[in-house]
Amino acid sequence: MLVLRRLGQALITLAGAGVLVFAMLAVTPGDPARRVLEARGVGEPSPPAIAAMRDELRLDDPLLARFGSWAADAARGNLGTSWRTGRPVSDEFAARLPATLRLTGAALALAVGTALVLGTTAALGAGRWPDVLARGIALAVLVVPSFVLGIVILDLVVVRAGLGRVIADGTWATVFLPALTLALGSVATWSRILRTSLLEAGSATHLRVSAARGAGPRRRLLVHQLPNAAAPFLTMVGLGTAALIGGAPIVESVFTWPGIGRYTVEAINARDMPVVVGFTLVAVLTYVVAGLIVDLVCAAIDPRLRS
Amino acid sequence: MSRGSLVRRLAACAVVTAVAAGCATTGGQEPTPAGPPTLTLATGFAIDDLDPLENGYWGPEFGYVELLMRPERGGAPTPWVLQELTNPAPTTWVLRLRDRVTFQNGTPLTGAALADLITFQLAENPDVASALEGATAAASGPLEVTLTTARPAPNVPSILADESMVPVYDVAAYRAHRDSGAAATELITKGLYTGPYVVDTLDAESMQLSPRADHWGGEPALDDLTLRFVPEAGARIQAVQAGEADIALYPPTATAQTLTGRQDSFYVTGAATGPTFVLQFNQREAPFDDERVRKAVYAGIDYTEIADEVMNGLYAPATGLYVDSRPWAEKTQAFDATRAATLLDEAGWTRAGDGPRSKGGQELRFGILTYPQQPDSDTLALAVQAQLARLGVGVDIRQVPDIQAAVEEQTGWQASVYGGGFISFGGDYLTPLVNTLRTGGPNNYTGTSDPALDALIDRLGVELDTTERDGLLRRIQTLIAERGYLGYLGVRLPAVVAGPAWRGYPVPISNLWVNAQTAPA
Amino acid sequence: MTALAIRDLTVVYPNGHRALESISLHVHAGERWAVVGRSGSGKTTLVRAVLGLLPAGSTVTGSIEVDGREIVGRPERELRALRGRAVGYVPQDPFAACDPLRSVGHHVEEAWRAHRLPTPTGAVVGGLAEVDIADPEVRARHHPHHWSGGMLQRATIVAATAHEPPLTLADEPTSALDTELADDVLHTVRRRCGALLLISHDLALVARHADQVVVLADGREVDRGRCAELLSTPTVLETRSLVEAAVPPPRRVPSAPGGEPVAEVRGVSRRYGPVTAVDDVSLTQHRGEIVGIVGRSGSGKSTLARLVAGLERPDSGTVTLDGQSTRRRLRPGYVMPVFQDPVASLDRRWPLWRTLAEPVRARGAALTRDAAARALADVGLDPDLDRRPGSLSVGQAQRVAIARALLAEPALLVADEPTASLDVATAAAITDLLRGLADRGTALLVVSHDRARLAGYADRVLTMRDGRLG
Amino acid sequence: MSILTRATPRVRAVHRPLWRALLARPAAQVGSAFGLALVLAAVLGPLFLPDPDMPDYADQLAPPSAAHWLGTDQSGRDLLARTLAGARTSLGAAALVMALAAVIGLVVGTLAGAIGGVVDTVLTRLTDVLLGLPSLVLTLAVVGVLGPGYANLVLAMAVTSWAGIARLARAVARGARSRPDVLAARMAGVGPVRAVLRHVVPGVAVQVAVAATLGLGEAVLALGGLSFLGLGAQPPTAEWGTMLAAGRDTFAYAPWQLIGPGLGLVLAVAAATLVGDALRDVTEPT
Repeated sequence: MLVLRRLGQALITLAGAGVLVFAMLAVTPGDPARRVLEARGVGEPSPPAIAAMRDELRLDDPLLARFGSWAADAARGNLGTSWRTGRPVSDEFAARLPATLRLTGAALALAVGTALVLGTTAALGAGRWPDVLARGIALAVLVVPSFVLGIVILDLVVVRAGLGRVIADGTWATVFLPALTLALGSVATWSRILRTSLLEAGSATHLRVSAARGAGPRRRLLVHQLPNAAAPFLTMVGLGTAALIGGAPIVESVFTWPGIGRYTVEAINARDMPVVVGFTLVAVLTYVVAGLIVDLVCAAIDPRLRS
Repeated sequence: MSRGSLVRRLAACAVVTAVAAGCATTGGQEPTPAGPPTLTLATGFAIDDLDPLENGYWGPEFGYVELLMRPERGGAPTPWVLQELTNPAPTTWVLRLRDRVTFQNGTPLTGAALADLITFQLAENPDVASALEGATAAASGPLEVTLTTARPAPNVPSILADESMVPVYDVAAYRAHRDSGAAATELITKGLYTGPYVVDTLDAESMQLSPRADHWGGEPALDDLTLRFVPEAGARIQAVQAGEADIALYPPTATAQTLTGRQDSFYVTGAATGPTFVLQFNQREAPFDDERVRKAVYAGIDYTEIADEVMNGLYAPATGLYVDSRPWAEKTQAFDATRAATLLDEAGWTRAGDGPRSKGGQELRFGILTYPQQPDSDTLALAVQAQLARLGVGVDIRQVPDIQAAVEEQTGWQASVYGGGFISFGGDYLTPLVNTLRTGGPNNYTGTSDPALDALIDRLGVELDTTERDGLLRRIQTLIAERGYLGYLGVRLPAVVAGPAWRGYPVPISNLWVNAQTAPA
Repeated sequence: MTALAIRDLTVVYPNGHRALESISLHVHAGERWAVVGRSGSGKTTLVRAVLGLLPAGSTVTGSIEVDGREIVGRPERELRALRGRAVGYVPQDPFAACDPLRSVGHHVEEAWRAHRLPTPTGAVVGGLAEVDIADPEVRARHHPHHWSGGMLQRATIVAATAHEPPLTLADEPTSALDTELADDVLHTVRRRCGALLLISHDLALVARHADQVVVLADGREVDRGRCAELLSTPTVLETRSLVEAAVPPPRRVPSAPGGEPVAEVRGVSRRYGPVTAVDDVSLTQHRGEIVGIVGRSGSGKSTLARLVAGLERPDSGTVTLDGQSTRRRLRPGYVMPVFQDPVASLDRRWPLWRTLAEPVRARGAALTRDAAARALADVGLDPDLDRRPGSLSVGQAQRVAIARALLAEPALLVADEPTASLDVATAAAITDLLRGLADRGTALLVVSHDRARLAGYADRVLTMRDGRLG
Repeated sequence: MSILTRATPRVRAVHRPLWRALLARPAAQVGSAFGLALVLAAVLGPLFLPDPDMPDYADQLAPPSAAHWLGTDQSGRDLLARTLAGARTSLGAAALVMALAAVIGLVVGTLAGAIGGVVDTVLTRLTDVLLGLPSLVLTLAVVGVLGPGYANLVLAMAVTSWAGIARLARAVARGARSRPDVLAARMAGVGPVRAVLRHVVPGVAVQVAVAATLGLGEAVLALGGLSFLGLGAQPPTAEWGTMLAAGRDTFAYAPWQLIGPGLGLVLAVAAATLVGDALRDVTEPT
């Protein structure tokens, strides 16, 4: 029922993204075969070597067949060969993905936590100083670009104050500063969405009825207001994961975080499309999975969605 | 409890949890180890594995691989793993090995092993094959190998001193490993090399090495050697400032100025082995199909201003294709604004007052290609733009992501700044000349094709007598200057950023950062 | 003991609006009082004052004692202890009063949980059984949207009277439900409460369930007395208008169904997947005739209205208007709609003259400003043509909607619950207006759940149940 | 009416024209003040300041002084002049991106919402895919195909950022089909297209304007981010992202390099967000 329909939509979205992304791969200038050979140290690739590589990469098959085999490989997790290092992209990603997941996970937690605090403070103190203060903070963190913040944090906090490490090793011990920088980017939008939905839920009649029953403000907030306000907020969080993944390359390259974002930045400079396409697929997959999870959580919260 | 206090209580507990989480996940500073001498190097390029063919050239730089000869700043290469290198006849070279040189896996380096190594490299390494075409090597004694070249090859010593040509390794063990189809990561356990340091661990982030007590040259100076792979230059320097690394390699020239007055990091420079940034013109396209325009531009550039003003003394002024330390160096480049002006007038690019020069209604304007991988290329292009503006010559700067692909095209570019010396790491002066300026050379992007120049280069290729060689090289440099085929913008002083303990670090030539004697000053 | 003692209560809202002016009222245990008045007469403020839930910053003078304990000026903590225990509250719309995410059982348990009291075992299931809810054990776990309006209101009453509070406030407990459920719900309320204060705008309904009644107008008490007397011989003007509006006299002279047929519906059916909304309905409508269709929600009456208006095409059968079977060749504006939500039926960005001009321009004619002003005057509105719907009251907006419909010179008006969102007095005025239109020749098809009001102005009233016209 | 509706009777807000209502709000005043200051400075800047691209090697990385209010950069170029030149590049590009995105989004959204059926499903799926793809990666892919350069970057950004607006426009347009005032107009004889155009499109246009203004802030940030990664403006053009990237290596010694572009970005994003927020509050009061 609901889950199946959502799963269907998610698959269509993935397929659509696949087609879009493959089109980009197919259209990029430069001859992949020659670049892969050069990447593997072959100084002047001879025509027969190039022909062999073209065959290995199946570059000469008709477009549709190429897409079919590419999609099949991608489904099995084989993201093709990097034009820069000549090695399979999936191996490169496998080594670095945990670090990125750790970073985006920590950033997601931080962003949701901060957004909850700012959004709730703004909604509860609507119109008064908490509202202005919370929205001011949200605006301040939105306005300062993450890479400027990263540079300043790196120099002041890490080098001058001696807190944290410059060469982040991708473990939980050094995740806080990069995760904070990444999280602040989306806190503003999320706290604003939460504030609006909290205010909307706040004016709902059942809240006044529970007040008339003698319920205190904390019970009204936690038992009734927040759950009702959760759905739009969670949908935004689902959408926001794409922004987090999108922001990862910049933050990872500023904080030398050994994730796939930074690896993609290096690929960007070397115009290594398979890696970029791989990163895109990982990003879309995370976005679709996050969207599914959010839908399931919302359905769990709101029984009306289940029918 | 009113709404207001609920808000305050909620905010307070949130802040407390945030701070606690923050401290827990922000690792403290790495304690700087006092005690015995250790070295942590932050380098920009990751080493994938220890495969001698794929990544052998990193070995000599970081002390876990050695070469047969050692390149020298001014003169010819000196013996390293070899005891002696003699050239009894024009096409025969005798290589005599030091005794007691053993690979880390214990097998000794014998004459037979060396001959087998050279033959294997000639077959597998395309660079060695093209540099020593038709050469053969045979063991002529327990610790001696005779190398026979097809024709006299004066650059054999330089080739044996080049990191990408013949790194010394146990070729039998490597061939066995390769035939077994095992993964390259297992090479760590094979002990293929003879270097003073042994690679213990290697991953995408760092390489850990430890000293080899039984090295033929005696106990190495360091107790521990670590390489950390950090592509971002800024991060490497900050790692040194934060005490996480002792030396940061490949620092951008721009950062030197920012380190003045700091006590936690120093910009340490060494003597240059050769000019680094070439300004090359595409002779197939206007306006550089006209020789006078090329010579005018080379004469119109103020090399001293570039070195002292633009680069704040971190460059040495370019005087020609070689630095003075080379015995045969000729001073072929000099800033002469009037000569440049007269050359341009002769070429028909006349100028009214101090407006732009034009010919037939068309303004004299050309584009220079730069590339992000070398930030100095932008700075130099900008300086050239400003200086040529004084002569009324317009310059447009265009940054391209892949400079190699751009200059390989016959058309579509007029000029480019390109990082590349005119002498190889090993000191080989011949191959760069053949590849870059001889007709049909693989790197001859400028389209230079001059029979007189080709003849001189071919004679140089077989000239073993040094005085004769120097005379030929001088005539080649003068001819290149007269035709305006090639010119250099500046001589970048090799540099590193060192922490307080390594302030006196002697910046080596040819990137050979670590050897058995390297130790904190 | 007096359950409720209000002495000289005056309430002024933060924006300066004087909602209540020196109100006094005593309700003893077991007594049943009603407070009646138009919308804006202050009934709502009175309830909120007794519950101590007035918006922050409103000034309250006088005294309110609930079960002997003073309310006015006491700290929030004290008031919260009273709510639910000393005074019960029954809201208007049961669906809006229940948190959609929680089960009905949770809604009832809230009465105890709000005071951090343990729910006595079996209290919830027992309570629901007492108000004769079938199979309470299972139903309690369901969510509000699975319940019918009447049953849910009974559950809310159980929640309101969980602590057997000495005073119960019932705030228009039946106006959101179908009329025939009203008496049943009020019986449940009376059975479960000590003293009762019933708030309503429907005097007739209240008279059957309360002993005494107070009539409010613009925040002041204008009349008071026993229900029976007030209902039979209303002396005060306000009371008389309320009585007439509440119980419209049945239409005395049914006009003969003269004139040619405006709309003919033959054997029409409409299905939405498995559900048959309209099942083989036939109907003929003549010029100047008001046909009323009554049915509970979900009986298919709205679908029938849309079919006649041509907004939907029937699956089988024919709808012939002005002799043509399909809508396309029909003269534009032959059929015009009147909606339940008047404000939404007007474009909130357009001034009134532009909304009125739209149907005229659609016919190719032009509407002069004074023609527009006359159209507004015809429906009893002051001719301020530049106002926007945002500044109109619900009643005024409905009048503009009708004026717009008339400017298209329709032969037939199709109205779906035209008076549902209006209070009694305004509804009465609109029905008179509609009656006037019919008398001037326009046919009207009106769909509603309020049989009594429809009977007051329709020529024929048909009942629709499960898609069939009875 | 019962306790459950608003306490005070319907507020008779006299409906002021949109922009006067907008300017009455303090947030909008501050936002538009920032915006105006930036635009004026960007336009009038070159009249008073030296040529932003003229290097002065005697004066490299000079701290802020009377001659150079914001100091000079690596090549001795005046940072104030470059920041204002950067303003023209960044703001111009961001405005262009949002304008293109707004137009594409409006058309696609209204079409999907109004027509429904297969067209709606296809367009919605496409919008959903574009929303899922991080804009950085999509932009890169397009730049990879078209090649680097600011024009390609602006085109790539526009192609990837219309999804949000399309989603908004579709929601409003879809609701419109069943809106009573549209039904009344249709029954009065107004054609379907004209009915949607006159009743629905103004509403959609206002909401799209709100989204575009908010999007302007994000576009400036994204352009900065992409240039920071070396994808955007090529040297020597002055652009905030590239200037920040250049300032990164020399930050410790010459922190003032970040003031110009950093402040520029902050002011631009603040102005866009404040005005956007106020515009949204005016059009749909919560």
